[in-house]
Amino acid sequence: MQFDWMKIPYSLLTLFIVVNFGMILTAFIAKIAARVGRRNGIRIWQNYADLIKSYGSRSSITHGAMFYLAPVFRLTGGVGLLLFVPTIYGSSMFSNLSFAGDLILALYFVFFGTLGMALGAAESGHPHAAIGVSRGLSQVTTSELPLALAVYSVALQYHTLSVTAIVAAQQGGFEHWTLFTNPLAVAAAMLAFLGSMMRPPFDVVLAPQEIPIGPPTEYHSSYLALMQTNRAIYPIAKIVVYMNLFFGGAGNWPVFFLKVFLIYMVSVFVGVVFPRFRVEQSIRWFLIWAVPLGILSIMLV
Amino acid sequence: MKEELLKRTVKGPDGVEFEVEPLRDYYCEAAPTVMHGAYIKIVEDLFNWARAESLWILGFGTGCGAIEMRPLMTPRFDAYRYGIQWRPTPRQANLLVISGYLSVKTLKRAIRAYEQMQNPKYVVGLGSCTINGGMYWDSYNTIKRLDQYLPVDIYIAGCMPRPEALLAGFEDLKKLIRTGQAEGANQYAERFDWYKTNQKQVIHDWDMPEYNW
Amino acid sequence: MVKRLLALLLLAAIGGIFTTLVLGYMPDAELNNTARYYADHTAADIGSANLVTAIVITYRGLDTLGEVTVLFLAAAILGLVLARGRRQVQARRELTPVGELLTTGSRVLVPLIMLLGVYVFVNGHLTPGGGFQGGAVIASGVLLLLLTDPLRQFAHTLIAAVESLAGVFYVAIGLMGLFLAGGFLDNRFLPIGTLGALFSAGAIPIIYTLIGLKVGAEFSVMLSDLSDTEAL
Amino acid sequence: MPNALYLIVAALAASFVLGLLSPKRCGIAYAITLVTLAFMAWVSAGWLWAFVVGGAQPVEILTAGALPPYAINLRMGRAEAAMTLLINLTGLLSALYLKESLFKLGHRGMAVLLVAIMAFCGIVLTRDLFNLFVFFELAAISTAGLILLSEDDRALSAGFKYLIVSQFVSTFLLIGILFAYHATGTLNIDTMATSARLLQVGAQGFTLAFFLMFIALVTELKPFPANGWALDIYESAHPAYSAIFSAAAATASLYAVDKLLLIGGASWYPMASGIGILTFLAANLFALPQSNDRRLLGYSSVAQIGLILVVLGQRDLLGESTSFIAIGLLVSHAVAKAGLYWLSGLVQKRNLIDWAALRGHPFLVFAFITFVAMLTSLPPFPGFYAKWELVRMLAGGGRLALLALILVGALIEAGYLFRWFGYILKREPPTEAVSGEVHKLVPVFVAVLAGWALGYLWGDLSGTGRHNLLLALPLVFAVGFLLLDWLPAWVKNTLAITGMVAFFFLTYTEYDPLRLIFALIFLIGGAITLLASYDAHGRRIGFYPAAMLMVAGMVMLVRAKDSFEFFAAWELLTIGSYFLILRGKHSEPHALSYLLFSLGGAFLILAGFAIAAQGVAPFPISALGQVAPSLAPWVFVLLATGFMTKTAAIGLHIWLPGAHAEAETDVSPMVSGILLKAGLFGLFVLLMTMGKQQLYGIELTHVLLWIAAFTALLGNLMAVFQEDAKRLLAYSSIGQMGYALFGLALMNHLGWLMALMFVINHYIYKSMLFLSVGGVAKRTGTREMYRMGGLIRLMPLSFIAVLIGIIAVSGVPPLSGFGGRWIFYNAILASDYRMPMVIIFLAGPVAFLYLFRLIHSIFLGQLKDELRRVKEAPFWIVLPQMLYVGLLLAFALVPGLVLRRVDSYLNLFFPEGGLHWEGFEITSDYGYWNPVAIMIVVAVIFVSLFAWLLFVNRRAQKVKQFNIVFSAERPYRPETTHFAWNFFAPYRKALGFLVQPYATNFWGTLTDILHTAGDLARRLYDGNGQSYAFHFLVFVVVVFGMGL
Amino acid sequence: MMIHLAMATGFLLILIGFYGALSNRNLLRMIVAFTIADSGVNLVIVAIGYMPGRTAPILDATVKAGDAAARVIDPVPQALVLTAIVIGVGVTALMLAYAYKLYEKKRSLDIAKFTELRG
Repeated sequence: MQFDWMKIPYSLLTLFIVVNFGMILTAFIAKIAARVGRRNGIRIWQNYADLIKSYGSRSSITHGAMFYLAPVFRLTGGVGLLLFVPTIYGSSMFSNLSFAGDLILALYFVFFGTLGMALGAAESGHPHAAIGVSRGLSQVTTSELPLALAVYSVALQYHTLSVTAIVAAQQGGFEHWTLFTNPLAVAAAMLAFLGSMMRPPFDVVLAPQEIPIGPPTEYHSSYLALMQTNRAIYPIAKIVVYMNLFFGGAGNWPVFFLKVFLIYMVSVFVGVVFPRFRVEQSIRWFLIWAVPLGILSIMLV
Repeated sequence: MKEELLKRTVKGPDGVEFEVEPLRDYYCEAAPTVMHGAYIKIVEDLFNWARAESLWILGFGTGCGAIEMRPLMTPRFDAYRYGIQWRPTPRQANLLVISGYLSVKTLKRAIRAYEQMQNPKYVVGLGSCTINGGMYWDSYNTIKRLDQYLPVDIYIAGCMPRPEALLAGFEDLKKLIRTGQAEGANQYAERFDWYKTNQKQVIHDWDMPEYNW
Repeated sequence: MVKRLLALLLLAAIGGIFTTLVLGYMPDAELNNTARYYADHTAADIGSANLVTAIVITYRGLDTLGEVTVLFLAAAILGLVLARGRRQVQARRELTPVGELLTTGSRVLVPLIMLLGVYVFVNGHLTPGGGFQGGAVIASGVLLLLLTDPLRQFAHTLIAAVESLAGVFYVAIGLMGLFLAGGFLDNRFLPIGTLGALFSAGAIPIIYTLIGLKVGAEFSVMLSDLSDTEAL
Repeated sequence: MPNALYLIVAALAASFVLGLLSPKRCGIAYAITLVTLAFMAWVSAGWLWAFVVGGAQPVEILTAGALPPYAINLRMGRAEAAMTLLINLTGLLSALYLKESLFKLGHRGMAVLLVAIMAFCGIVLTRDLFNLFVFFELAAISTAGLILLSEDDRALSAGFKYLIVSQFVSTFLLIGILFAYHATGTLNIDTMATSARLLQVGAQGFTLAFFLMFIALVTELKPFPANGWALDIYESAHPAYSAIFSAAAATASLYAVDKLLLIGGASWYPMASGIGILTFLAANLFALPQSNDRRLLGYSSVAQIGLILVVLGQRDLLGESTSFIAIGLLVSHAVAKAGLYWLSGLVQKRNLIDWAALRGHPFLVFAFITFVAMLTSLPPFPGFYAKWELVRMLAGGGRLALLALILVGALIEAGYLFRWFGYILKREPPTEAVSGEVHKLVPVFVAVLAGWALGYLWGDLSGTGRHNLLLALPLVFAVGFLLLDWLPAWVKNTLAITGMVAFFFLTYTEYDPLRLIFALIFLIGGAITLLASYDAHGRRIGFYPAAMLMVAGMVMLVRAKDSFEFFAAWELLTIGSYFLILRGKHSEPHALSYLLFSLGGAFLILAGFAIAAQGVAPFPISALGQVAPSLAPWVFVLLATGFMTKTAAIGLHIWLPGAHAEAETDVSPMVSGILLKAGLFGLFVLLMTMGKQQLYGIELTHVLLWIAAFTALLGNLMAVFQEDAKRLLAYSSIGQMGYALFGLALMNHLGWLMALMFVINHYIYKSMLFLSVGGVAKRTGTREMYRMGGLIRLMPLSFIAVLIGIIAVSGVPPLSGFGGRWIFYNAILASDYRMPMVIIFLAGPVAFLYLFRLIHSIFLGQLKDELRRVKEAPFWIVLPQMLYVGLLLAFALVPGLVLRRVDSYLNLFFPEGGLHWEGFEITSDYGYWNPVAIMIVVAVIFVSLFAWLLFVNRRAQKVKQFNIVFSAERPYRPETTHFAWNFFAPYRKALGFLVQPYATNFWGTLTDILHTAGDLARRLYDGNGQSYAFHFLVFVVVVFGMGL
Repeated sequence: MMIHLAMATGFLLILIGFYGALSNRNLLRMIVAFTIADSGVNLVIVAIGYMPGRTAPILDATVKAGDAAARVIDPVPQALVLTAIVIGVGVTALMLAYAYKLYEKKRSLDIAKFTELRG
């Protein structure tokens, strides 16, 4: 197999664009949320300041090897997820490293960062971190289920697991999007999406005062900086998957920006409206509302 | 000394007995060191700018002044637009606001919280009580001068200061930071013994390591 | 009560089986195959006038050997049990005297009974009777003695020796049949003689004598052993 | 050859001579007794030799110089020779065993013993009905005499009860014989048999007469319910007498019934079978709640004899094989039961638990288990061949209900016997030691030898279609370790590893790719796991024979060509693994439930094969594909259920957690990582040959899919809630096996490939995890995870192994678990079914929960006071883990090395839907995957980021465990700071209802019901001799009523 | 007819004996009951061998060896009953021994008292 070395700079370019987009997008979203509360909210460049500050922190502590490595795992998970999925449809430049694997790779690579983060947090020895992980893992078992069902449904629908092929099948007008050809699957997947965005009503994992922000409670300085970077990349990367599977992908960057923003907004809308669920409540909620949709979509596809 | 910090003899699973000394075994014994900024000035300036524009306050209300902190989050004052936000964990905060009088009992917690924050870190004394004890100047139970115990970067006078005053104070703090004058953490490390002596003079049930990493 | 009722019920059912047997039974008009063989061949082959004896001692000799063994066993076990259980009662209980009549009668009768017993088993191949009957008769003499004096001690060793020796000889004779004649317990290694004579039918008289002695001894031992329980 | 009459003559002569001796000459008397018995045994042995080796013809022995119908005759044939040998040897050895007792009784007691043995021989030899009666009476009287002479006072009442019943019996027998004589005109059995055929059908008299004889003789076999007296005897008599009654008397009576059935003809067979099976079931049920050893053995004897009666009653079907089966069962029973009774004389107290006294004596334990294995018809003992043959023919003849009842009874029997074995190994030994007189040990020793010799003999006799298991190289290798058990453990370990590796290299060319993978795991995988056993010190008595037995079973399983080999291998690996599991400190109940489930499964497999074969032997495995369509689905259900007990499918899983968790450190990986694959292999074979089957229109593979999905989900869920690390892993195995089963049941190319991938992966990571966790448990002295914590610093290598393990298990790229998941997705896309996927999708993420819990609670979090000085696990336990890490990485990078060949091999079964292998890239019809690329990409990103972090964070201060932010407070003690107990409390709140122990309750209730039923029903035997007489009469009336 | 009567009597004796054994709890009474039953059996056996109008199976002046087959009754049951009787005696003796021992140990002859072995 001949490896195209140009993939590397192109991928780094994608990464660069997405990081910056993510930084600004999250700030923008925060501003929108602030406006809902009639505040001005943070400045649009606030994330950069926070990030630089974290990198500029002079001291840091470490609880051990896994604690040290966790942010690396976390960010590797985010970057990997981004790079294993083609960002822009039809562009060989921005198809990234998707030659390494298909949709399944992307779906399972999500857990890479989660697992690493959980391990690091646990090594800090802080009970709150462990409690947070316990909640997060508990919730993810059922919140991922509708997504898995939707993906299965989509793969059945298009008879492929290749992301590129799935996007290709949705080209030629928005009526070909999975959103319209398989609405149940999309509905299920979007509910799962809510669960994975760590926003209300599914953010009891972080519970800022009860278990001060849960798993990352001991993280600071450059660790935190890596995680902040990830926080910019990871939701985008995830949304890219959703976009490719359900919303026809993006043929160019403006469409990409728009679609990602809109999809992101779904979770924001829900988040600002609903209060928080307890873990067992959210588990039941997913089982009762989201999973049947997924099952229906499988049966009907 | 609290019982759980006393030396104890335990028996391992292989039946061998050995001693556990909690303060040595469970806590890091290292003393804080002075941490210098980046070697290249422009980088350090950039960092100082970022530090000033990203003030993360530890959500720790020590006295009655805490009540004046809350309005800062409201739409009326909206401190977020100045890059100020609250963090629940000292690890991630770089600003400790001592909000009003500080009882001796709370001082211990404040010291611990302060020491667990990372360099660079800033202390703001809020209200008169932190300056000279205020109306509690003769109380047996409060400390009178905060800067004998923690390196205070800036005081905001008043009893209590209004939120506007706080915002003004934070702006002043930002200026200090930007100019590289807010080096309280290094000061604390340099005069570590002095601070500790002062602290131990008022805290009689000292039950923690010298420095809480 | 329930038990008795149940017993009756069960026995009624068993009785039903038995009734069927009785009602279904028809006496044979002719001797069956086996019996006819015995009737036809005994005189020539065995030389015993008493067909039953021929069957008991020869044709079904193995049964008889077993029978003797049963008695041997019973005697041995009884001896063991009662000997083990017997107390060494030195101070004999005084029993009420059994009476003149019995004592005197037994003195007269016992020798006669013994003699009759011997007669019965010696003539077993000629007349009704045989070793078992003779032995039993002899034992009845012993019984009479025991009735006269329940605490009488017999020469156990002697009786036991008689019993065992008789058994050993019986087996030996059986083996001689195997070696010298047609098979185990074949009586014809001795001459058959003439039908009806005392010394006829090969080894049958000898065997019956041995059986008589053995059975007599065994019964006697048993009786005496059982009478020892009187001391209990 | 000496005349067989000498058997009788010698005994009689000797006993008469004994009568002559003076009571003081006990020594001489004893010598005479022994010599006589030895002589008798020699005569029988000589005959047996002549028949078996010399091919002699049966001999008629005439008496009285007349021909049979008129004079009594005896017969010496092959069966007679075998049985008299059995009787005489039992007598001889019992006499040896009884030395003191006989000396106390004196010469007359010995004479009684001789007569008893003679009577049993006579019953076997005679061909005359009335003579049979005489011998029976002799036997009865001598038996009663022996009981009377026993030392136990309770024996007295038992003997009297026996006499009461035997009075009834002899009455019926006599009347029956006489009426039969009247009807047929003869007493000779053979003649009567011929003339009975000639009688017209309505010959009421003869039928009734026969009924009376039949019922009388059958009563000698202690049928239910007319057997209360027998149990009292077994319980109270001297064990050596019980040995005689159980082995010799039963043998004789059985043969008598067999002769009688010759007269009665086929119309009486159903009745014999009915009585037999009822007795078999009832006695086993009653034995279940017993706590007295001898009474339990009594029940077991009764049951065994009942079983043999069933075999006799099936003569119409079994034909020629009847004697092979019946004698096979009989000798197994006789040798084992005699041996056990002799053993019981060595144990001082009578409760089953008191047998723990045997534990200090490896040979006695070995003897015990030999006997138990013989009783439960395990290979390589004669009962096994007999059971195989019986089941094969019963199934072939369509007598399935009977077959089912036999198997149920056998399972109950195995239950109480192996429970007992568990007591021996695991209970507190009583203070009273085992008596070790040589003359008492010799009989036991001989019985053990005889058991094994018979095993060899039956294997040899079994003819075509079956094989002598004791000649199979793997088994010989395993059994060889019995002889080498005195060597130090490391020598044996080296031998074992060498043997396994060598065997693999000698034979690896013989396997197809699929089998090669299994052989690789069983042999090479086993060898790697065995490396951990170098850690053990001392001699480790019993470990290697058991481990090698299991390995032998697995190897033979892979190599099996026909159903017999397959099943034998299955049983071998089951027993071997049972012994291994039982070695754990607290594993007694778990090992038992493992064994019961496994045996239950094995019985299903046995029945399945038998039904499939329809009497054909040998039945090649591949012929499963040609089973008639009407039978095929049933065969499929039986076999699949059988195999699923081994893979612990949900509902049948309750044995696994305890068994795997309580096993020793190096045993857990063997039974989990390796042994479970045997079940999967079975399923592979089943599906490969039988494919899809429909039952009442339901696709059975579809059912399997559902079962598999629920197994995966519930296994994982239950793992989530475990506090015990090894239990957690054990439940995880259940879930993993669910996945593998799911792959198989998908019935497509990729599904199977995925199953294979799981086979390999699960072997590697579960072995690794069990070893690491075992090592940790060894060092910390606990398996409760919440009592550990923070061990990463102290046991870094174990941590790395667990870390790699959990990444692999969870299926996160880039490690090999992902390959399994990838193939899984591709496989389900190709499948026709969709609904079960929902469940299995849910199961996937649940795995994260327990995996995280495992690594967190043990290695991360807060280190406890008492564990601060814990050391890394021993070298030999770590070494295989590191090998596994290497293997896992290698398999993650180049799965093609293994999978490519299998992939193409699977084309034979599913030509469609395979994978394409180009370079490192693997493509399916749906997607693609490049393990090397993934690994490189992930590694590059990871390393760059790590380097960056190292650069910016170079001055990090290493802190200690209490340096955490604690809301401005500080932690109190590590115990209260380590969040680990009930880790997933919210999850339990949400989904805990799914993991209520329904299955455990179900099986628990079932066993409780059996126990209670047995306990209630055995009150029937109220100890009153009259009640027993009633039982007998009721029995007679009921059987008579049934006969009408 | 006579034969049937004898046989029926024999069976009746057996049943009486059985009933006695089942309803009496005293060991000695049971033993006696069994001897009654034994007698019944023997009676039945003898009855089976009987043939009306024939004589005893002993060859003598009246019954010549040649026509024995036509004159004598079946000798076989006669031979068998001998054995049966003897065996009955043996068993009775043994039972008595048992009764003796049981009484010695338990000082009771009640069968219902010897139930320490059960279940």
